[in-house]
Amino acid sequence: MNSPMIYALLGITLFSVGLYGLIVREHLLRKILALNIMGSGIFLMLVALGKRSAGELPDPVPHAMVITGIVVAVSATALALTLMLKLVEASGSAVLHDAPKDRS
Amino acid sequence: MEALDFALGLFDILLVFLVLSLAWLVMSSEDLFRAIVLFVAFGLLMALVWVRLEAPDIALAEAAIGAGLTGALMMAALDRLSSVKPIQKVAASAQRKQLSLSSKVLPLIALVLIVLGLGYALLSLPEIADGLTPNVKENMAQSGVKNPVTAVLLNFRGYDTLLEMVVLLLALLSVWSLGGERKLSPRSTNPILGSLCRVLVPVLILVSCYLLWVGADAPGGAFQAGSVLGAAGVLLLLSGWHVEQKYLLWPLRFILILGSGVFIIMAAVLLLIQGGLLTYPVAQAGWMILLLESAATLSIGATLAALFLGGVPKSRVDQ
Amino acid sequence: MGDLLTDAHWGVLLILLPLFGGLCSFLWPSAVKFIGLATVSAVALSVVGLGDQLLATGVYHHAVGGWGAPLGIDLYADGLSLFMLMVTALVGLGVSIYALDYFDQDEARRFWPLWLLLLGGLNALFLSADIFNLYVTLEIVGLAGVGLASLSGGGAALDGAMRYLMATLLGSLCYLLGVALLYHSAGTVDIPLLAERLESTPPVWAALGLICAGLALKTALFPLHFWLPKAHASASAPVSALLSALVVKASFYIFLRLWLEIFSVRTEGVDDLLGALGMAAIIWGSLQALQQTRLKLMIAYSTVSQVGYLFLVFPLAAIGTFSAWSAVAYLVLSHALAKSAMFLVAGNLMHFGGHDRIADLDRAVQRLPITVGAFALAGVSIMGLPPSGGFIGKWLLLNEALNQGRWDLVFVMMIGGVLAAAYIFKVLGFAFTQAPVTHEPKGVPAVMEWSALLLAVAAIVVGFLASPLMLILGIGETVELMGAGQ
Amino acid sequence: MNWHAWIPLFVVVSSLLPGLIIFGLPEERVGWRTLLNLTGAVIKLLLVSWMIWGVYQGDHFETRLALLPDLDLVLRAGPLSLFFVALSTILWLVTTVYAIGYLEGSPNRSRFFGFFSLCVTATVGVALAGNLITFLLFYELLTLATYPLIVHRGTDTARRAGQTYLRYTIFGGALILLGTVWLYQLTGTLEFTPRGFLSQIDPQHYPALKIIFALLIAGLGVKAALFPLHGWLPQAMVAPAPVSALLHAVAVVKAGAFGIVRVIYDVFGVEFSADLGVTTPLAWIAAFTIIYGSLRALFQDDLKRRLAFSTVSQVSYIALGVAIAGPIATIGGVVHLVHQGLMKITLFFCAGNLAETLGIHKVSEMNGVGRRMPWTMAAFTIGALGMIGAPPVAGFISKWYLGVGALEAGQDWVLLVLMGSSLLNCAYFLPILYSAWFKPTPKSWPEEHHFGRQETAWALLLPPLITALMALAAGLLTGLPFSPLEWAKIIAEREFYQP
Repeated sequence: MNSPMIYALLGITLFSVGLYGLIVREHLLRKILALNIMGSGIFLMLVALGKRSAGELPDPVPHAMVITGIVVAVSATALALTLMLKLVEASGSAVLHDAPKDRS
Repeated sequence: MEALDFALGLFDILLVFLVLSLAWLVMSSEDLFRAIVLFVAFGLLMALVWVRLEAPDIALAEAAIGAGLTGALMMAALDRLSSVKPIQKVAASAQRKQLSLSSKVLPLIALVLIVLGLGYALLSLPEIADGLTPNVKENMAQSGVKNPVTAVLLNFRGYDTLLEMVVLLLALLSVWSLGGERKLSPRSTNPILGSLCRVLVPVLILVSCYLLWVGADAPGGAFQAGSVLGAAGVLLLLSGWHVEQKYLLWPLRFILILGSGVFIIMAAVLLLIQGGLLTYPVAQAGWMILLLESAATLSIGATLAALFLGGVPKSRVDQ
Repeated sequence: MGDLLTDAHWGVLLILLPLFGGLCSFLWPSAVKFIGLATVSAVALSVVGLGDQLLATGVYHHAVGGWGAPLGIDLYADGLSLFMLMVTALVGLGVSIYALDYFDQDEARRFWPLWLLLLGGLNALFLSADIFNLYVTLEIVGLAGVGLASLSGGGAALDGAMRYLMATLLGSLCYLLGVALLYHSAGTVDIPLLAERLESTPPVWAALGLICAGLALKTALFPLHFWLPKAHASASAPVSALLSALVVKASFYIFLRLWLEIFSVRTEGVDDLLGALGMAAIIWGSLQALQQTRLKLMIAYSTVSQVGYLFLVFPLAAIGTFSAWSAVAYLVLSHALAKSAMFLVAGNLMHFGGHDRIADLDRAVQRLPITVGAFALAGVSIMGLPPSGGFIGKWLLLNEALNQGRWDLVFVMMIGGVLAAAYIFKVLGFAFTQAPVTHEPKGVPAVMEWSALLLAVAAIVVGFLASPLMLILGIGETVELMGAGQ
Repeated sequence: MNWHAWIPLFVVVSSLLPGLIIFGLPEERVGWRTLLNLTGAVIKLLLVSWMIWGVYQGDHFETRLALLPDLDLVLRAGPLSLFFVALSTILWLVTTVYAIGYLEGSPNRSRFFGFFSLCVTATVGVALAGNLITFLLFYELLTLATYPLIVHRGTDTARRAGQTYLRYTIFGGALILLGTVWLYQLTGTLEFTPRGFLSQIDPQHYPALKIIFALLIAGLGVKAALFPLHGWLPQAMVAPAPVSALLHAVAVVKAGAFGIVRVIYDVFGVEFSADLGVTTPLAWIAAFTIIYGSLRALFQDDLKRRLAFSTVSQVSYIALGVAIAGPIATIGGVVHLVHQGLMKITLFFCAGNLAETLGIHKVSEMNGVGRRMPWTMAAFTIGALGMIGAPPVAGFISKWYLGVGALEAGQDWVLLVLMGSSLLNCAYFLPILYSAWFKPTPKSWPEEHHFGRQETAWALLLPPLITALMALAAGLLTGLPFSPLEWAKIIAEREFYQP
């Protein structure tokens, strides 16, 4: 096993750990962290596998994809955090409840 | 040479182990503050990983955004969270106790299965694959820049980048739509922050300009430059930067849409002249890309700083 | 002049126009309504232009930047894309007119930029032939959707928007991971090239699973629908209409497109799984809708069940023909029109009575006849009764199911229709009766009543336009070829 | 321009258009509404007369519009369709007049008359449908158009009656849809053809065809109120009287019965269905429904409910006549389509008059009412006698042909059913007639209104008189060229003898 593959495997493991956190942890801030970790995992896999090329340079296309991906991730995170704060202001809880409250 | 390879391999394994444990700790630690600190550390290590993967462009972006800005956003959110609702931590831990064993174990099994399945899928990929490297190489001469990543970002897949700029703007629009107005914080009384700002902000702006300029030939470019600019903006906001209300209306909005606006206009103009969306004339590609990148840098920087503020900015001086 | 019209880059215009309009409306908040309506109308005209062009020349193909796949991104429009663009323009126009009177000035300033950018994202999505580009457009659509869903503020809307954001981000990430796997399997993200190069290998299967799961989550396929009812029910009426009618369909379109072009020949078993989930969605969604006491929640659950119908096509299409695919396109169209009309109606009723409790509609049929009429007409299409677009879609689908002896699908479709009638007439029945507690109703602006009615009437009228619409759908023969190629 | 290709469409549009305009009319524009209604009805009557004359001379009227690439919407005027169209057109005109009088001064009349027109549009569409999918389309439209009429009063009882009505009809519609799609799968066509289009089909499909037949008949049986699918009909009595009249005599129940005739004649073909062995069970069910409906009617004190169960019983004569599968019985069944319509609408008009004028809703309140409202009760008597089957009212003709036809087809048991049913009819109608004419008048009526010198308003009195006279004429003038009986003979001929 070469090092790109190790990092690619790390990538999918991060994805899964994030997914696990997203499902199991209830606090919204934690869920947002989980989504970020999942994203990092995917980026890692995308780039690491691009390093399999025979030439001396890694594939630049995944790099470009990941750079834009990181910027999108931070903007989505900012939106999620703002939404969370507003939700906490309105409902007093940073946890999504399953039992629907009657908000008439 | 072999010793170096061995050392690097060892380093790789250590790094993988560290990144993984940090990610796990971010998810499992009880304290949210701790989790965020660990997440910032995770981001920094990720930057190292990118270096190891010969992706300096990403490493720059990750260091500025993944570790810096995201961390700052999270910290600020946590801060506001506790000021809004101090009891919520209790509520969260009470919730946690109700989690039965099966609701924790089942996802864990699923996690292992996903890792195994995806791992198997990855390992059955061919050992060597060129991806699009040859295509990029072949067309670099016509791209107008020398850095292949910039060529992909702004030329070969420039249309993606146009849309990504829109995503960035959309996130801000949504935040503004949600957050209402937010006054700029009063001038910081913290002398260290103030002096840090006075030194750091000009440096950051310089770095940003450098990254923007060098992006054509070497690692760097609009996204990295914009992130650094955004970081400077965040610092200014923290230290209580005073901006007059009149600059916060039209001029700010103008800067915010500058990146996507110039992109769209450029696309339309090129469509008319060249008959294709974002089809640059080879001779002019260089400066056109620089123009796009400059506009994008300003917008990204302004947007990131505005996202950090979390609402429509309003001057703290009441008119 | 004629050449100019057929040679114009309508497809590119469809993407740039709304994006530009969105930026303008952000820059000049005082003119949002004018900019918004002008942009949406221009987009509708461009769709007509594109349609004219496609009918004359077949498919539209544009290599962005002049590079062409695999290095560059290709834009591509065939009958299916045109069909979706048309649906978007129609619903968009109706909802835009409604929104003119629905929002006050402050809300309008926030609504229009988001909606125009969403429109741009949707158009870009339907025109893309590149799976990574599709990811970016999905992000536009998702974030704009979340922004819109939280527009009305208040605990319920924020709660719904939060669920929606989590679901849509998770869905995007799964999709992106699938894209990454496909890229590294085939060295391209261009759909036609992928179709040539992909083989049945473990990574491709993993990618198929991830992409399907991600898109199913975004499309709210049972049991991944959990986020939808709250998000769609608590948003403001025009937003609910857009989310239910268009945004959900966008991810379904990608599903359909990838299935048609990439995955269809490699999917024994997956199609049956999708069909089974679709059936479960129909039954579960309808039963839930029947139990709701709130109109908007009922309509949202109805979306869950209607999405189920869309997925019935996958088991049928395995040996299917043109008619299976046109059935699903028809269902998408008529559901989009009918469901947007229903949400607008719900908006009118809330405006009118200040609540959406079904049992207290309080003689709405006397006092808001146009609104209730719109609900009834939209309901006809949702139930799949003739004459309506919904009926045509259901007829085609039933035909195909019987043709292949899929009695399970036939059975579920029949049950679904009866259940839909039950929940829709529950509402209509209470619209005739007097509520125990009456109060002073508020007048509803005529524009809001009529735009809802127009959309509902459109859902009926498309029931008579099957022949021309199928002609459009057949452009490029993507759909037909896939049917014949099996 | 080829007029023949458009007239069937115009017939449908002639009530659709006024209906749609009426929806938009403000409540107080009574004059305009009346004008639109009557103009539409008269134009429709003229167009239908034109078609009848044309078809009599062998002309061909057909409108064909593409619905799906390989499936058309077809409106075609044949003898059977015209038979039903003529009935609904004439009775619509009469009922409209009646409804104008009945609803005078009550709220939401624009809505009422709008849906009233839609209802007739759907009925005419059902009658003219040239293939099964067109039939289905208008059949469902009829369900939708009648629902608002049933819940028109907006009370909770009305709403529940509406729900019950829908529960039955939507379910029935689903069955027909399933049968239609399945049939289309097997044959690739849905075009109504005299003597059916299935006789050439591969025998391996016979079991499937039996199920399809059951699906279609069950779906149609809901509206035709075949036992055990009749439950909605008595409940739907909460609707205003003109609606009940329309439901029972013209629109809903008749559409179901007409559909049964259509399916047996023009989809399966009488001979083929007899060969398939599906008509005998239908005949048994129809016979059972006849007896069952009469028995239930016997125990109703509410006048409209008694009439409703009477409808359950009477409409099954049509199904019975067709299911006996002989030419003469067929004449009896088909002609009853019109005869029952004329008689039953008279009875409902009269019941409405009693309720409006004197507040009478129950049979037990009808003592001596014949002296207070002689004209109304005269019409009622003609209708009731017709139902019993007493000559010379039209009902006698139906029963005569049914009986003779049954004997001819060797189904003697039908005679017992007819006799039993007639006896039961006597048992629930004659006491009404007796108490109305011969029992003393009570001191006061439950809720009396006065309308000048007449016993009730003109608009309420004329319609029952006209329909009663028509019922009499249909029984007396059977030999005239355009009498219902003659027309039914043409239909039967077309079905039974090769041209």
